[in-house]
Amino acid sequence: MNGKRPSISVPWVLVHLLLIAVSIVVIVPLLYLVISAFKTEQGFLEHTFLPLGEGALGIDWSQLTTKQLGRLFSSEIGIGRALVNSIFLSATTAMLATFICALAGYASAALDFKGKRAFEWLVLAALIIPPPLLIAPSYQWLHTLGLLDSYTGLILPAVAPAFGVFLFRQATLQSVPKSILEAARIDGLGEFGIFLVIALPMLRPMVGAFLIITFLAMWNNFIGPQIVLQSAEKQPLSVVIYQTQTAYYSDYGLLMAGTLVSILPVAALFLFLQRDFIAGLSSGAVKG
Amino acid sequence: MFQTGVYRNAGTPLSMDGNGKVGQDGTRRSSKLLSLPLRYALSPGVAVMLVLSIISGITIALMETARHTGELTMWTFAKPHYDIYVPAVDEWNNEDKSEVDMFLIGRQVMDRRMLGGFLGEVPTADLLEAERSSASLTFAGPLDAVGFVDLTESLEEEGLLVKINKPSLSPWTYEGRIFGIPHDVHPVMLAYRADIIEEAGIDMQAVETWDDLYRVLGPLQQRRSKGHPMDRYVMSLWDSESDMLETLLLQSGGGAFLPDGTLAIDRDINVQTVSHMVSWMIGPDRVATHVPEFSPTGDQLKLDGHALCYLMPDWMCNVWRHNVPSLEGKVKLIPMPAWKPGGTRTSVWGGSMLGIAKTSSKQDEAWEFAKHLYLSEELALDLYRSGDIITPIREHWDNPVFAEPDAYFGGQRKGLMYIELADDVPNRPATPYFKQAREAVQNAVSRTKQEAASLDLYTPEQIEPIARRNLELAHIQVKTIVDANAFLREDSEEVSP
Amino acid sequence: MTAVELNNVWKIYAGDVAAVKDVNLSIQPGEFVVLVGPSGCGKSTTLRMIAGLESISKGEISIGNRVVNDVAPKDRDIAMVFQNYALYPHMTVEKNIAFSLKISGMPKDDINKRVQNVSEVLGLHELLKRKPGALSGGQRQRVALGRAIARDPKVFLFDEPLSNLDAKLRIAMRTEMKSLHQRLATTTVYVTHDQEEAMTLGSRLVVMNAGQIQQVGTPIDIYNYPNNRFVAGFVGSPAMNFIEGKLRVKAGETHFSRNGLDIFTGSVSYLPDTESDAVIGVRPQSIMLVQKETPGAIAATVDQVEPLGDQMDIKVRIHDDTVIIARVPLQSGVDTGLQIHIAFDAEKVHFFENSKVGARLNRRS
Amino acid sequence: MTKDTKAAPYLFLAPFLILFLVFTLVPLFQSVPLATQHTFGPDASIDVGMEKFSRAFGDPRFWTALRNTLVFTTGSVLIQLPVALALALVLNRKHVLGRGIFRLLFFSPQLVGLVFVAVLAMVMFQKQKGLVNSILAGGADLIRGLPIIGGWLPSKSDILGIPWLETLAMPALIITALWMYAGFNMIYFLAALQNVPKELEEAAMIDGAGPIRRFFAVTLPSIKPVAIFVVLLSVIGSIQVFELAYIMLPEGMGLQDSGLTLVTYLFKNGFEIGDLGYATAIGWLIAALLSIAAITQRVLNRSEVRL
Repeated sequence: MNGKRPSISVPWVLVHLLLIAVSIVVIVPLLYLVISAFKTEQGFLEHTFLPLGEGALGIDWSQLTTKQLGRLFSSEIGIGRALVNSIFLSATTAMLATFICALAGYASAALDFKGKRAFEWLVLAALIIPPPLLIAPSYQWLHTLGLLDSYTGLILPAVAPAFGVFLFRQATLQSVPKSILEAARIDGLGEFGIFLVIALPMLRPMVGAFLIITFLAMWNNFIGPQIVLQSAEKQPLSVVIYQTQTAYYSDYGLLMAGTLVSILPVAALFLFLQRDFIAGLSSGAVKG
Repeated sequence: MFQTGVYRNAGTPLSMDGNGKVGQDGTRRSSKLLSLPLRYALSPGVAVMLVLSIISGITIALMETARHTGELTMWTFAKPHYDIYVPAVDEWNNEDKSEVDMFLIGRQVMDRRMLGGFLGEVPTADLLEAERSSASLTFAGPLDAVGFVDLTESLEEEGLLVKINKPSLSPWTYEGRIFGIPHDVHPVMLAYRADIIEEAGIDMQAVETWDDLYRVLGPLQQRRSKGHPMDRYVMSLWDSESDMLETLLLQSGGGAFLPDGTLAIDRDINVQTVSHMVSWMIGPDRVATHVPEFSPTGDQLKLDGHALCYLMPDWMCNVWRHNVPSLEGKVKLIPMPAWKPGGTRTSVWGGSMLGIAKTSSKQDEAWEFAKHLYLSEELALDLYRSGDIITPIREHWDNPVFAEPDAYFGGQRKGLMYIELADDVPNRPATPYFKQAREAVQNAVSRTKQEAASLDLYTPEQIEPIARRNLELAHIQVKTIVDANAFLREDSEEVSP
Repeated sequence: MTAVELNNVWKIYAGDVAAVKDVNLSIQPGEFVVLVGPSGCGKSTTLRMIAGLESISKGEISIGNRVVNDVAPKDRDIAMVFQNYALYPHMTVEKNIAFSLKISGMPKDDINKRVQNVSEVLGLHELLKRKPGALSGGQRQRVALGRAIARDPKVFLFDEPLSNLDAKLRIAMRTEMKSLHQRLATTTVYVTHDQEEAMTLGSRLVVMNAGQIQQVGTPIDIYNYPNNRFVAGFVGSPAMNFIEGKLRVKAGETHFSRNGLDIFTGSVSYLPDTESDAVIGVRPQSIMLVQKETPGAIAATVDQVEPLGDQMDIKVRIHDDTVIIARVPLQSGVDTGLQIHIAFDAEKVHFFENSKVGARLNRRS
Repeated sequence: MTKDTKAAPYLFLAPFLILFLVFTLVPLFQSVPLATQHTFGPDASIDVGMEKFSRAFGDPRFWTALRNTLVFTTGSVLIQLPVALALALVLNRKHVLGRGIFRLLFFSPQLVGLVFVAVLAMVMFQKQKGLVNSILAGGADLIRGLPIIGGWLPSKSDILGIPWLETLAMPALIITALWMYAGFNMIYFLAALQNVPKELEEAAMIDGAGPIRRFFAVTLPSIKPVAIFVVLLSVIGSIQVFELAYIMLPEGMGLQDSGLTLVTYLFKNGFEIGDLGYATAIGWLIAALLSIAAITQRVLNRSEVRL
């Protein structure tokens, strides 16, 4: 607060009531998810929301259980391995994609070379290729390359998104003055050193945003692992949760517990990188 | 004249010629990248990703090496099956034969992965327990593209063909070749809430046809209060439950395909059956309601007695036993009411097979295990005891276990009752279009129901023209797909990609 | 030995646009040379070619008698200060200064000593642990300077280093840079568009226009004897007045008239006999207020008066509405609308050809 | 300029270019011949010419999928974006308490991720015991006693039995997408609103324009480029809706194909039946649809948006 007291008026109250109402609509499903994750199959049926009964705050806490969470990690469902798979796929993809796109985006904005215009056109043209068109031919092509059922087949196609190059190109134009690069050149850095030590730190908001964007994209990638991966133990959370849904259809408590486990790491990561993310997203949108 | 006054006291060795300055000769260049202050490149985000990637990568590598891999892998799609097989698999593994790893995989996922494996030549399991709709998918290409090993000869050589209940083989027999060992017979009976019905003094043994059923039980339909719809109906049947629709169509002698596999959605018997079914589901005097299967909601409705009668294939007994245990003793079975007096009193719902993947490198071991799992008497009994499923191997049917009274079903000798119906189970041809046809029929029923309801047409006779039109549309729709399959055209010629 | 030498240097961009045309320049060790000219004249490009940031299309550049055409910037033994300072925003002041030393693999202790020395010289001690974002413009400028000094280069290159500062600070920094140069005596090439800055700083000026060198010389030299009309107009403030007219020189007697009116009559040294179209150039400072009777007096009407402390600039109109600016003492009592008379200081008039180049006519001694 | 400086840009572009060539351009070029084949998996194929396209045009399910997709797109854009803009406008006001918290909160559904939102929605939209119907029924009970409206309300068991996932798939999908994306799009609008020059608003205020006038005369034109960008993103994203429908609805499409979308249909044909040719043909038709959307926005916005 900057010391200025907000003037409390009728519209002011209405606006806050509206915001609180929207917040409730947003929160209730999330709460529902969390509560359901601690319910048994039977408990889920008996209580729509929290199990009311005797106990603190009028809630029968004894009806809630961590049994479902335990089951998830047992060998029966093996969500532990899926969690590790998801982390590996997402973190690796995010890092590689950010590095590759930053490198190319930076080069196309800050360096002079023959074919620069052609490259810019290529990137713009690539932006309009619709992903659904590539699903079937990519599958066939990965089969030809022998990359089906491998992490490589899932990661490599995901680490060179044209829009990433575009974003980093814009960010470089916007926040990396040429003279700093020249100063670094005179200071004795090689071109790659300049990129790593000078340009990347200056692109930090976009790096943070793009890491999150690509991390989330892989974490929530469903169609990719569905068609590329085959072995049960290689599957990431998205597929394993879906698989749980189709195999344990009636156990909603279990399903919600799995969903909870799947979204917590992402939420933690996001909160950690939140500032960068919003900054990067905003700059991308406004300059887009 | 070239002064470096500032540094007079710095003690820095500075040469004057400009070429030999510290670090500017090529010799140091190779180590230059490493001497860079790389921490500037490591923003928190990058550092976190790096750490996550490395740790998870190492964990995966460790898990991979530590992972116990059996010699044979098997996929199944149904939780109950999985639970039944666990002890059997453990026992088999303990006996130091080939080791088996079993995985439970959801049906949709399994469909995708099975097909992906067969077509993309990536590994699937050695053994796949496939449901009908899944197995049918593999028949859509040329015969030699079917991903399952052709078991016809093996079954014949070992004299198994004669031992297996005939109708159980039909869904896995494509172009005369058998691609899987049947798991079951899956006859269907009618389960009813004995507690409610008997209390009302009604004798279900008197029910022979569907019309009888509704006439006898109709008075038990209930309304909680005026102006509200009823909360008790005679029958659990709904257009969203495609399996129920198919079960009833097959019972009436209809179905989407003729025995030779020809598509015949629009035949008369289907039109009549659909008209009747729809008439049960709509109107002020409707007798059917929706109690979804495999759903907690549905289970609650079963407890509430929302519907009095349910189609009950043998395996479903087990689902009830586990999901609605409190109904023990309150449910009883009779053969399904017939469509006409003297008509068939059973049908078939579901069915799976155990197939061996062509990509398997251990087909012989797989065959041994498959026989053990599916054909041994021991397993057959386990299948019944813990899964309520009747084995398709006729010679085991004499076992006294099938004659044991079942407390859940009011002490009825349920096993014998199902076995008695096994011969009457309808044949179902194997076809690649099973899924599409089932969806099309369901949509036709659903549309018929909607249109009839909106026109206030409630009797089978009134509904018939609507049903016919919708079934004809469904027929054309699936026919288009059949015709689009270039592999099955006479003049088709394969090209390599 | 020369510190920097440019031989027939060209910069030609794609599409045959020549930004720098055939530049020849030789800079002696310890010199403070200022490249000055309007924006787009090629001065920055020239500097950047010396730095190695632009490739050289034609010609040769040597630094310390070594041809550096194909030498990477870092190996040219130069340091450069940029207009926007180009400090690394993610490094502290200390790290910024030490960066190039670190890259070159200098031992840590030596680096620290140098940073200490530099910060002592420039008074940066308080700022060492801060990041550039937390500094004022002047402080950043100082850090940029420090970074360049720390490298102890053979040549300093400055690319308009003061133009982002406010006027007061700019003048203060000028003095500081001058004294710094006197202490370090390092060869310096300095680019600016501000002629005043150029005059105060440079031991030698290189005036450029349209990619070409117009004149090289000491500030005094250039001020007093501009080579051509461009240099004359560019150097000095307020700008020199130019009046086109007819010039007749005969037997040491110079006569310049415009539209029938005598503008200047007198004797101008080193002006060859001629009779041609020409341009007379007079600095406002060389115009005197005179009495009507004074020989060579021109009648003029005062249009505008701009007081500047003890002096004032006046804008006057002569008979054919030609406008002339003059700088006169404040006490002269001139005011708008008054009729006055002016005359040009014969020693300080310049004559140029009335041509595109406008070469100087009155040769210097 | 030395040799390694000249090579550097190409070395920097190389990783991207190589991966882009191998994993985007090659499949893109392969999609042309593939659309003219009937296949059973990646290995077995037969040339059928343009048959797959003619089949799509005569395929009622394709048209159903197209219609559903367009309904979803329209519903998403027309409902979601105004909500997002409204939230942004409210949160952009200086005197609102806890702006940061509200912003994070409204954004939070995005973190759950599509797949997991779909699973959650599947559970919430269940008949009888699902949270949505329970709340609706509870709400109906509360106002049942009111005159006039109370009498028109459907019965409790009817409300509990609303078949969201079976035949009301489209409303269910649109509601779920609203919940998930409104906060996300709000961030774009907020960023745009923060860039609206304060002086413009103040000038309009001095000119005596009321809040509504100010919004249409000053705010909306100022954020128009971003608004058009967001609309385009939403349209493109909605046309490609897949995971939400596929995971949420029974059999991935609900009853009577009520929730069958174009990409679901593509996926089912390609990977549940094995006809990659038909899948690719549908892919091309989706591409055509997307380019129509892109061209429309270009025409609408000739001068403002530079990519």
